[in-house]
Formats: sequence, structure tokens, C-alpha cells
Amino acid sequence: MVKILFFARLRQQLGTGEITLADFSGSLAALRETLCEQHPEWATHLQRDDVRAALNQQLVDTSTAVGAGDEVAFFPPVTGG
Amino acid sequence: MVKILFFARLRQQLGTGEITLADFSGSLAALRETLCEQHPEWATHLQRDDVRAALNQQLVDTSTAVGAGDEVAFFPPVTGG
Amino acid sequence: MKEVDRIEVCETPLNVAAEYAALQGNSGDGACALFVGSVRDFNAGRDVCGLNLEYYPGMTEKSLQGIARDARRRWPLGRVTIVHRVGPMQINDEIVFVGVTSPHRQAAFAACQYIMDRLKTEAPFWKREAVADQAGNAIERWVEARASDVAEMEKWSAG
Amino acid sequence: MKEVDRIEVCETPLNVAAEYAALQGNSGDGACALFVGSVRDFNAGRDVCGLNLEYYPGMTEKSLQGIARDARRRWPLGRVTIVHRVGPMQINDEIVFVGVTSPHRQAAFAACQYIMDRLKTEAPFWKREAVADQAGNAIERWVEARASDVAEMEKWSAG
Repeated sequence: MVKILFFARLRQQLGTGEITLADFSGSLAALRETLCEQHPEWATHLQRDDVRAALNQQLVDTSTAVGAGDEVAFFPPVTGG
Repeated sequence: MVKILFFARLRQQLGTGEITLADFSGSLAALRETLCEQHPEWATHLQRDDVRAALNQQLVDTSTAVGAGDEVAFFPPVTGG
Repeated sequence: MKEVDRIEVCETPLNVAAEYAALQGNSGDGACALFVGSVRDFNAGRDVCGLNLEYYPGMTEKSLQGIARDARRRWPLGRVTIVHRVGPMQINDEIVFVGVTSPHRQAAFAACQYIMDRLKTEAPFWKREAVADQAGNAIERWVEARASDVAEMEKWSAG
Repeated sequence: MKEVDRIEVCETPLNVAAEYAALQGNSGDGACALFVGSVRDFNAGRDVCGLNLEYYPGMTEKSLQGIARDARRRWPLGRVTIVHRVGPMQINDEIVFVGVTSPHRQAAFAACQYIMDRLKTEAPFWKREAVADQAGNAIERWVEARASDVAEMEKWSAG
């Protein structure tokens, strides 16, 4: 099982802050494709160039491999400080 | 009359913090020569390359002209902060 | 050991005086550089009435710890403090406090600026502003990231 | 007007909390950069027991005012505070507080560092340290100026 989190504007746009995917294994880019197949209305938000991704609470690029037990997060550019 | 101040190490080396010169007119370099003629034991301290000079409380170089009513100061490199 | 990091994400107001006292007290370092960021009343052409800060519990703290650790690798630092507020805030409230001590002034300045530059571009915080619209009604909007923050960050890798 | 300078040379202890509160309170600026310099217990190979700071009354204040004015010409600043202590001091006492506010974080950092770099190389202050000699007796010596401070200052003209 993979836990997937969404934050900030993206969380509001998708209408959820957390979902899970059973039995996923592949790259982060593939994970995103899978999500957009399951929720076609997410594609316009989730496929934006500026969406950033974290794997197990570390910033990563979308070629990174994801598997069972991982925590993935998608979010817009950060605006703290 | 020109008022001449010495600070910090230089004040201790010359043994005075303030003197006056009557009727001086010329460059700061010439003023320094005059002082060293009057007090030969000052030359080794006052002629050091790192001695800095101020005219009327502004840092200046030794080509600056000095005349009646001016306040001149000589001091070692600053070490504040 | 004087090499101590204080990293905190909190919902309560920042206390700059207390943070400074804890940072500098007995650090033994001659130089202390601080940065404090506050809520501005104006952003991107609109009057701002308030701010709400969202974060990623767990990752945000790890991100700040990683930034502090990387700053220590670059400069000789005594103490490092990073405190970031989250949740609802008012105009002039302090959002972030970054403080470092070092034997050297240049190191203290550089490390403080480096920490802020990295925090701005990679620590997972997101601001939502309450602004007045054309008709004067309060509306909420997510703050847009600024390209200038990314440019500032990139200078650290170029050097 | 928010563009206010506070320049002071004082014989009493610095109050960093009060200086910060006066600087940032109602400045309206989002960014505040601060630097605090303290008496170190070690310098040039000797244990330092105390410090005495001499200055040039009149010129010192003018010098600091000129530095603050030049910083304002270079960056958009709200408030600028420079407070420097003189006279006898103990280890860990604060010697200097420099604080600036600005709408922009980079401007605040740059101005704070610029003010310190210029203060270090041209404001008329001179430190005399009490140090322990080889036999353990306390002796007084004038602190030597450092070439690195001049090098730091020169980068502002090169830029």
C-alpha cells in the first residue's frame, strides 16, 4: 500500500488531502499517471510543471521509484518564510 | 590655530591626547612633518604607514589642506564592532 | 558542546527576545546574525488582512533540520535556531526567526542568509492570504511562489 | 515616515530585546536583519579577561550616521539602528547591535552586512584587551586591526 498526501492549493483543487493506492510499484511519474487515470479531473492540477513531489518526506524528482509502505506527497511550490 | 587630537595606541605612545598649533597652514602631510620636527621622538609613531587622519571629523588623505580653526586627528587603524 | 540546533514549528507567537537570549547566552561566539520575517500588509497589489500557514507535519521539521545541518557543513557555527510559525496570523506577526552564532561575522551572515534562502525554496510551508477584493470584500487566496527566491537559492550552488 | 535611523554610542549595556522591539514595531516591513557582536574570551592566541573601548566623540557618531545614510542610498530600507557600546566591558557583553528593516529580505541582509563591514573599517573605535600573559598576569594590549576586515569592505566597491 502507498500513502499519498496532497497539500495547500493542490489539496483544495483535488478535494482530498490523503488517499491510498493498493499494490502500486513504479516511478513517481507512473504513480501520477495512475492517479490521473483513476481521477481524470485531477490531471490539469496534478500534471502541472510546478507540482513538486516528496517520497518519505524528502524532495525527489519524478523518476524516483515508489513501492509498498512508501509515503508520497504532491504539493505546489512552497511559500514559507 | 589648529587643534590636533591623538587616539588609542598613538595617544599613549605620544603621551598626549590633544595639542594645538598656532598659525599653521598647509597639507596634512606637512602638518605631520611639522609635529615631528617639534617632537623628534614622535616620528617613529606618527609616520607609520597605517596611521589614519581625520579633518574636522571626516577621514581624509594626507594631501588635504589644513588651516586655522580646523580639527585634525591622528589614530591607528580602527578596531570597533 | 556549543553546537546546538533548535528547530521548531509552532502555532504560538514567536518570542524574538527569548529566542535571542537562548541563542547567544553562553554561546561564547563573538558574532550573531538574525533574521525575522513578519506578515506584511501588502502583497502583489492587494491589501492583506491576515495569513494562514499550512505545513507538512514531519517533513517540514526534517527539511529545516537538513538545512541547518548543511549550513554547519559550510561554515563554523556555534548555535543555530530556526523557528517557524504556522496557522492563522495577523499583520505584523512574526512568521520566522533564524539565528546563528559563529566566531566569524562573515560566516554568521552567510549562514543566516543561506538558511533563509533554502527555507524559502524547499521547506514545505504554504501561505494563504486574506485580501480585500475590488469590492472591498475579504477573499482568501494562495500566495504565489516567487521566481526571485529560486534565483537567490541558485547562487549558493554556483559559488 | 518609517525611514528612521537610530544611531547611538553608549557606555551602558545594550538591550537587544528593546532594540529589536523599537526597530520592528510598526515598521510595516516584512524583513528584519540583525547583527550582534559580543566580547569573545579568546583572541590572537590569548585568553581575554575584559575589554575597554575608546572612541572619538563627535566623529564616531557622524561616521555611523554617514554609513547608515549610504546604506539607504543602496537599498530600500525602513528603519536602521546602529548602537555601539564604549568603555569597560566583560566577556559575553554585547558590543554592537546593527538592525535594518526592508520590504525585501536580500536588501535587509545586504544592508546589515554592509553597515558592519564599513563600521569595522572606518568608524573610530579602538579596543584594548586585558589578557593573561605567559606567567598568568593580566596585561593590557591594543587589539590589532585585521586585514580580512579591509578585504570584506573592498568587495562593496568592486560590486
